[in-house]
Amino acid sequence: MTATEGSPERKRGKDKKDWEPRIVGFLCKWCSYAGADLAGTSRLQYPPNIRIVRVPCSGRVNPLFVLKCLVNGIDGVLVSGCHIGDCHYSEGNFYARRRFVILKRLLEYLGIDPRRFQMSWISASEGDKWARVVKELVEEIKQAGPNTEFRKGI
Amino acid sequence: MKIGVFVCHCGTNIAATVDVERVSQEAAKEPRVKFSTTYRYMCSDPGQNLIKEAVKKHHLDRIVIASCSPSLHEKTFRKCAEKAGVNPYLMEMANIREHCSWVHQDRVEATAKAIELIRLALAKVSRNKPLEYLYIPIEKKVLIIGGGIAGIQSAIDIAFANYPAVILEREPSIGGRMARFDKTFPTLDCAACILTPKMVTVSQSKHVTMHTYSEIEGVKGHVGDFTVTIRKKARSVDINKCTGCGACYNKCPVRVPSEFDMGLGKRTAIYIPFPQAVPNVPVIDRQNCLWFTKQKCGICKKICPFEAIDYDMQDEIIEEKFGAIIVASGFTQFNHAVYGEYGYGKYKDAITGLHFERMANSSGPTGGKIIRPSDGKEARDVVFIQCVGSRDEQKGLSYCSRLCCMYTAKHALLLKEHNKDAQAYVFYIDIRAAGKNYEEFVKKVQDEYGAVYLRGRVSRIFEKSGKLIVRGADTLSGAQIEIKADLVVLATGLVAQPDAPGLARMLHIPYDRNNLFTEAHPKLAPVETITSGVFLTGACQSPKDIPDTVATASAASVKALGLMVQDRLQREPLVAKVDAKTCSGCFACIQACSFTAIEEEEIEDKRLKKKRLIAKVLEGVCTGCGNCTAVCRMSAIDLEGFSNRQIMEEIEAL
Amino acid sequence: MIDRIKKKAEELLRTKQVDLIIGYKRAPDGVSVAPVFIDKAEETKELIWDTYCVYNLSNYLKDFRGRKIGIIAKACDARSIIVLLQENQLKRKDIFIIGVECSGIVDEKKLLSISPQTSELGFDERCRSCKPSKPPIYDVLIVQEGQRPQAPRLEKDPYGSVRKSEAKSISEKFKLWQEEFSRCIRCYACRQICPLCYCPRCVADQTQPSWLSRAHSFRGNFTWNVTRAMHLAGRCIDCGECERACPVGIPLRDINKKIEKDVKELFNYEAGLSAEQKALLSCFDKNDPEDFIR
Amino acid sequence: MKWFISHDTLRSLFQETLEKDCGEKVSHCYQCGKCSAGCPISFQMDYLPNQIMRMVQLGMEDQVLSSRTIWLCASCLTCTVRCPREIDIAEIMDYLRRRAYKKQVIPLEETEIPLFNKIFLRNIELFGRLYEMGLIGMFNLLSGEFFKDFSCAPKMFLKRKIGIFPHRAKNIREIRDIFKRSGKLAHSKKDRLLHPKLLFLNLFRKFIGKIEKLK
Amino acid sequence: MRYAYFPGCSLHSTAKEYDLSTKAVAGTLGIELIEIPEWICCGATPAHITMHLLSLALPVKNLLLAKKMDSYEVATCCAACFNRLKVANHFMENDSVHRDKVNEIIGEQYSGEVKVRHFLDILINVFWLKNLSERIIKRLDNLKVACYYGCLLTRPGEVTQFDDVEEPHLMDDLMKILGVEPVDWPYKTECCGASFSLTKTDIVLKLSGDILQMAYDEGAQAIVVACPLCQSNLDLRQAMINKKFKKNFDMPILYFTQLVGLALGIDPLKLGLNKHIVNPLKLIKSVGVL
Repeated sequence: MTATEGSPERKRGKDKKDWEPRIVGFLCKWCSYAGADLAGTSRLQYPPNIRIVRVPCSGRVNPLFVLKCLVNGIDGVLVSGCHIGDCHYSEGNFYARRRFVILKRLLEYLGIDPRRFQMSWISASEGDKWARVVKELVEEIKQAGPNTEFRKGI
Repeated sequence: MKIGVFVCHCGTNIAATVDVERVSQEAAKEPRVKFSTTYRYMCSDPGQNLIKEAVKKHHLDRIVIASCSPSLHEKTFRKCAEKAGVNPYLMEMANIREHCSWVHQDRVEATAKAIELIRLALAKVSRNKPLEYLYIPIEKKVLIIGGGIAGIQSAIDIAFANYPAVILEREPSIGGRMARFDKTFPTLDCAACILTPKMVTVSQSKHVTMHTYSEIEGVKGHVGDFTVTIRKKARSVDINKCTGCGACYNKCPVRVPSEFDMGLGKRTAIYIPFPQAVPNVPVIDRQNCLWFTKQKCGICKKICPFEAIDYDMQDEIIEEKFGAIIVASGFTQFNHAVYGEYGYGKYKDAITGLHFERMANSSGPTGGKIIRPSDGKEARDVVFIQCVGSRDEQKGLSYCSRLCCMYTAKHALLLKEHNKDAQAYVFYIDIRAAGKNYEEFVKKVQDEYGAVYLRGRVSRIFEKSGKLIVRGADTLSGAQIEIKADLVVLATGLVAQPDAPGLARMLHIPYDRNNLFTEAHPKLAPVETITSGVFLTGACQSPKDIPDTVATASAASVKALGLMVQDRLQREPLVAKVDAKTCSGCFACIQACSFTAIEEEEIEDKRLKKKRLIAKVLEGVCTGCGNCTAVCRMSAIDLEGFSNRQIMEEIEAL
Repeated sequence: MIDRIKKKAEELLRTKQVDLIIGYKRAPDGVSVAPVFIDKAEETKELIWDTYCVYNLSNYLKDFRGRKIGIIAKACDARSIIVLLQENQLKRKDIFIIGVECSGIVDEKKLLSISPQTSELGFDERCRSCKPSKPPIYDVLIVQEGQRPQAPRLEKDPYGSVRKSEAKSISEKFKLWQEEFSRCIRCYACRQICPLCYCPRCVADQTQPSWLSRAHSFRGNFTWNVTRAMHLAGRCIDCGECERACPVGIPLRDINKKIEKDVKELFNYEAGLSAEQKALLSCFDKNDPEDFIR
Repeated sequence: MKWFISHDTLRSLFQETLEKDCGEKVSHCYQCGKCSAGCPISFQMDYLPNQIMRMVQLGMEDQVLSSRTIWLCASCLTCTVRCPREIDIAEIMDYLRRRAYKKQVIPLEETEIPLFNKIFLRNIELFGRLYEMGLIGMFNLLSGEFFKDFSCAPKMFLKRKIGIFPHRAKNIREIRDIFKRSGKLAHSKKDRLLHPKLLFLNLFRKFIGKIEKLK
Repeated sequence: MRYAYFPGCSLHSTAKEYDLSTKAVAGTLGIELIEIPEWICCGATPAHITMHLLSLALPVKNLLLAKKMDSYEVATCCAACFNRLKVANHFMENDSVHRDKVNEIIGEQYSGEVKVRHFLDILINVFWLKNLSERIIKRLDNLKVACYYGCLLTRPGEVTQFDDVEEPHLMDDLMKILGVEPVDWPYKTECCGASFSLTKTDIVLKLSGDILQMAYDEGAQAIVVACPLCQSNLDLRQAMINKKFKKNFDMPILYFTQLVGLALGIDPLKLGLNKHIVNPLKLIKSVGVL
């Protein structure tokens, strides 16, 4: 599989009617991933639209990952880490916070719907917050509509 | 590449919502998948055996296990892979339980999602690299920072296991705060009687080295191999020659307030802080010594029979290697001078608990008499105010200092024992006496020693006609109270040492907003820190009484000894790695590394045919957070196990 | 002014304080300017200095690493030298900075219509939002003598145009940039000319993993331009070389300015003012904004 | 037993409403009693300030609003500056008084203070600046203590400390507008300024007092 | 040095001598105090007890009047007015919800731009003590006073930003410069019962009596105040206190401005020293100023 193979058309619903948003979450393994685990253990229900990429820390997430997701036609990207002060590596989320506020504003400046890239702090004990954030995210992305901006190479 | 996919039913936990058979069939259709199957409990022995046999039979070289969260069973399946002859890092898990079957109800949706999750894991595993465990040699020596009861207990425990321990203490003697106490609650045994034997044990142990009157200057390295720079301050007395005969301080003409006695007594310029000091070697206080201030006197040098006095002694900087570090740096008292309503600390007869301890001590500056420092008269009406600085967000600390209730009760008791006519009034908010025999102790003080307990915080203290007027309230009766007191004892809270943040930064351990060091986990790892090889004990982590301090000291020692007994340390190889060819040497990574795990390295650039600097990861120090990889513009630094290729492959598979 | 520059350059070479001088010379067309590399004292005669000296010469410094270089630097160029020092790409002792006081340079594209002497319209757009005329770092400063040329009128708000664009709707913004980026031919001139793009292997050229598609599709072009901008966050000193070099005229400075504005407003951080300051993304403040985080 | 607190009281939204309206966190109070210990007026109060905080926490709106304490608070801020939980207790007392006005629950014993406040404000609404003679006269008249402080009066006149005539503000119209609009924004009706119920209560109490004295 | 002067209602009636002495001192020192034209009452305690918005609107109205004058700083002497003006300013500066509402009431835009200072603060921190000491003609040696700040001058600290909350010392510093010996006493910020003067006279008598007693016990010959309400409670009610508690206090209650005026050599009558109920002239004579 190379870059070109992963074209956005591949797994997209043909019709806008049965379109379901595809969302990627980059979750730090100490807090947010564990929070999502807790949502599971607590049997909290949320829509199945999110796929999780497990990373050691929100500080690990390279802005290029987010960019790649968006140009590949992913409808929404979430980066989630520990709350400030809770980072397992003590400071990783501070760096992420700074990095992604710049990216978020730049993307908006270039005409990418701000709903498509979001961030959250979810701790290992916030299973309910995880379920809520996914629900809200899916709802918001549904309103934003499918990410077709990059579909055709103009 | 031959990948095997193993889908777990987890009883009905997964199978009830996810059609595991279909998942397995779909997985088998993916490229590179050579084998796919399901089993009821993949983590069970038969389940693991199934994996091993499949690996053997189908010559699998990579494994994907679709089951529960990796937080739960990643280690299990890594080991299983290893036993099956596959590199443990060529195994990836798809979390189809916590992230799928448990959070969805629609069988079709959940099954489809499970298939995708496996596809994601397949994408990642296809880019995994076989990794080898890292091994770090261990320096068999433990550094203990702080020579109070916590440090002393740690040293004794480590020496008992025949490993060398080094105590670093900035005061001239070990003993710490406990050496100043009179009696200890709730048993009332005298602090000196139980502490001195321990101090002697330490001083006589062949395994313990003491650097007293010394400060820590810097820490480099990582678990197993810390290099610590220590400043041994000039004591002006040769520790090897001195026998502790005391001739020098008996003849010294200078008198200054004694720090050990909280300024209630006097000491000489060449002094030992207290009679039981260990080492029993005096130190010259150069700020006050006539020789150093006026180049006069010199009596101590003349009189010393062993020629131990050395006015020219300089600070000495030494470097030592350690395998582990125990932080026992203790606490200090809250400074009540911020309380304007209590007189900004200017009333002589409003003292702190530690002052009271020194006064109550029969070998202390007042010979065990509880007096008013202002006029030396015996105190009859003594008001104790609890929570000074504690539980006060406006002027002090948000937390409860935990011991003040108990030591105040003890003081109320001691007061009565020292002076039958005296009366104790204790202003409290809540009595927190959760400890073995603590509640009984407080009740005893109230019932048998007649201490009057008043529930309310004091609003104001002021001086009038030589007495201190204390205005408080008893909220239980709804009354305002005014007491004309001879003496007020403020139960000041426990706070972190003022230089705690500096020490924390040196050791790369986090600290909270109160400057208390943060443990790795508040419940399950209370003496560990996130920096491996650095352990916490005593009040530097949170306010603790003596039993708790001793318990954490022994706990920290066991953790340190756990490292000492190993030949070498196995670590997960999930650390950052630099590609020399791609690195430009901008060192954005060094700046962004919270653990100083990256350093500069000079290499010979073959293409440019000259030497240049690039980044190098210290594998022993790297914690694998991956922050460096995201700040590297050229992606020259990558994280094993969560590499750029792995993550990008996952994104492409979505 | 030029005489003093020449004299200093000559002296530096003659006394062997530097091995090489990087400066400007008149291009064969007799009007525009070209960079020149001089290692003989007598050749310093060639040097010139006027408002046509648009190039940021610090781009060449990395090619001469390890040698002692004298360089002629305007305020903006000097700031890129600071960033290079900050990022350990240069050693301070290896370079001798001949700072020149500058009151704006011309925009080559406007040159054809209006002469800079007659109207400020000839000045480069970016000079209108540049405050310092003096470089923040130099070893010797050559000041302007006598009648100074009319400095370009300063914009009150250096980010006025950014603010204007920000106010547009999402779809307007997308359409605008879609058109701009679709012209990109991925020639990477912006990268080659940028003094701060010195990576031995650019992510755009890496294949394992393949960070961005090399085809000049909109997807690839978008990724490249965002990547380039993000990699300049907190580093770009607005020398404008990228936009000048772009053969298809994408307003790259506008993107750089947007980030520069955000960085200044959010973190009070400005690039290229001190070699001691930490890289923007390699440090943080406990009070960084996080109202965008759930 | 003084009170019986029911489940309904505990579930009432008194504390929430108070915290929302005046922005002070009563829930922060941990009952240390420092406010009561320092309060200069507590010797006259029926409940100590800390008890009022507790009663708010428990939702005892009726008891709090009809307490004398809230009227006796002199707004000296001693409690506020010393509260370890950073609660502005004086502001809460203000709020409670305003709420009591709105609900017209004023304890029988403490009618003078609200009466005085109303007369004071009315006085300013009329003249722009305080007209002491008017204030004292009106207050004595309406509170039923006609000759209060008469002993001071001659001295005051002699020293020319009290003027006989009020100040006449030129911008009186603006001032009245301010009063009108403040009242409108605070949703309090203007006629409440001198509520007949208040007057009646006060005079009634004075009357009872006189009778008891005669006995 | 030019200020918009907000005297407040008391200074125009019960505390005339405070107004007189302030103007006399300011005049002598060259501090220009221009009375805000058509100022209105700040609303005092009754306003904030009754209607929160009104209690902000009234001071804001005055601040707006001051803003329209040239000078941007307001000087006031009454501690209660000072407190209300400061509180209103604090709200207008930091609380957008209240700011909008109050601006709606006033019909103008204001956001806390006018600075408010107490005359004591101006004398000490703007004019500087050192400059003052050079202007002193008669030192008031042999006088021992208790400096009484009252409750509203310093509280709450973050709003008034004036001196220490628990142990203020500015007035004491000022007294020392004049040669007066301030006693170190604990009741500097104790409450005198101020707003209850008419309504709860019993409370006022008790609180003010305690203050007089404490000052007397600590050896003060007079109490120096910076608040007209404190003055009237301690001065006007002194006879009643004596009667009720069977005391015979004869404690003059002076404004700090009066003592400063005396030291500057201003005629005692111009300072309104004849206007007190408890006659201070005897004491003043005894220290040799008259």
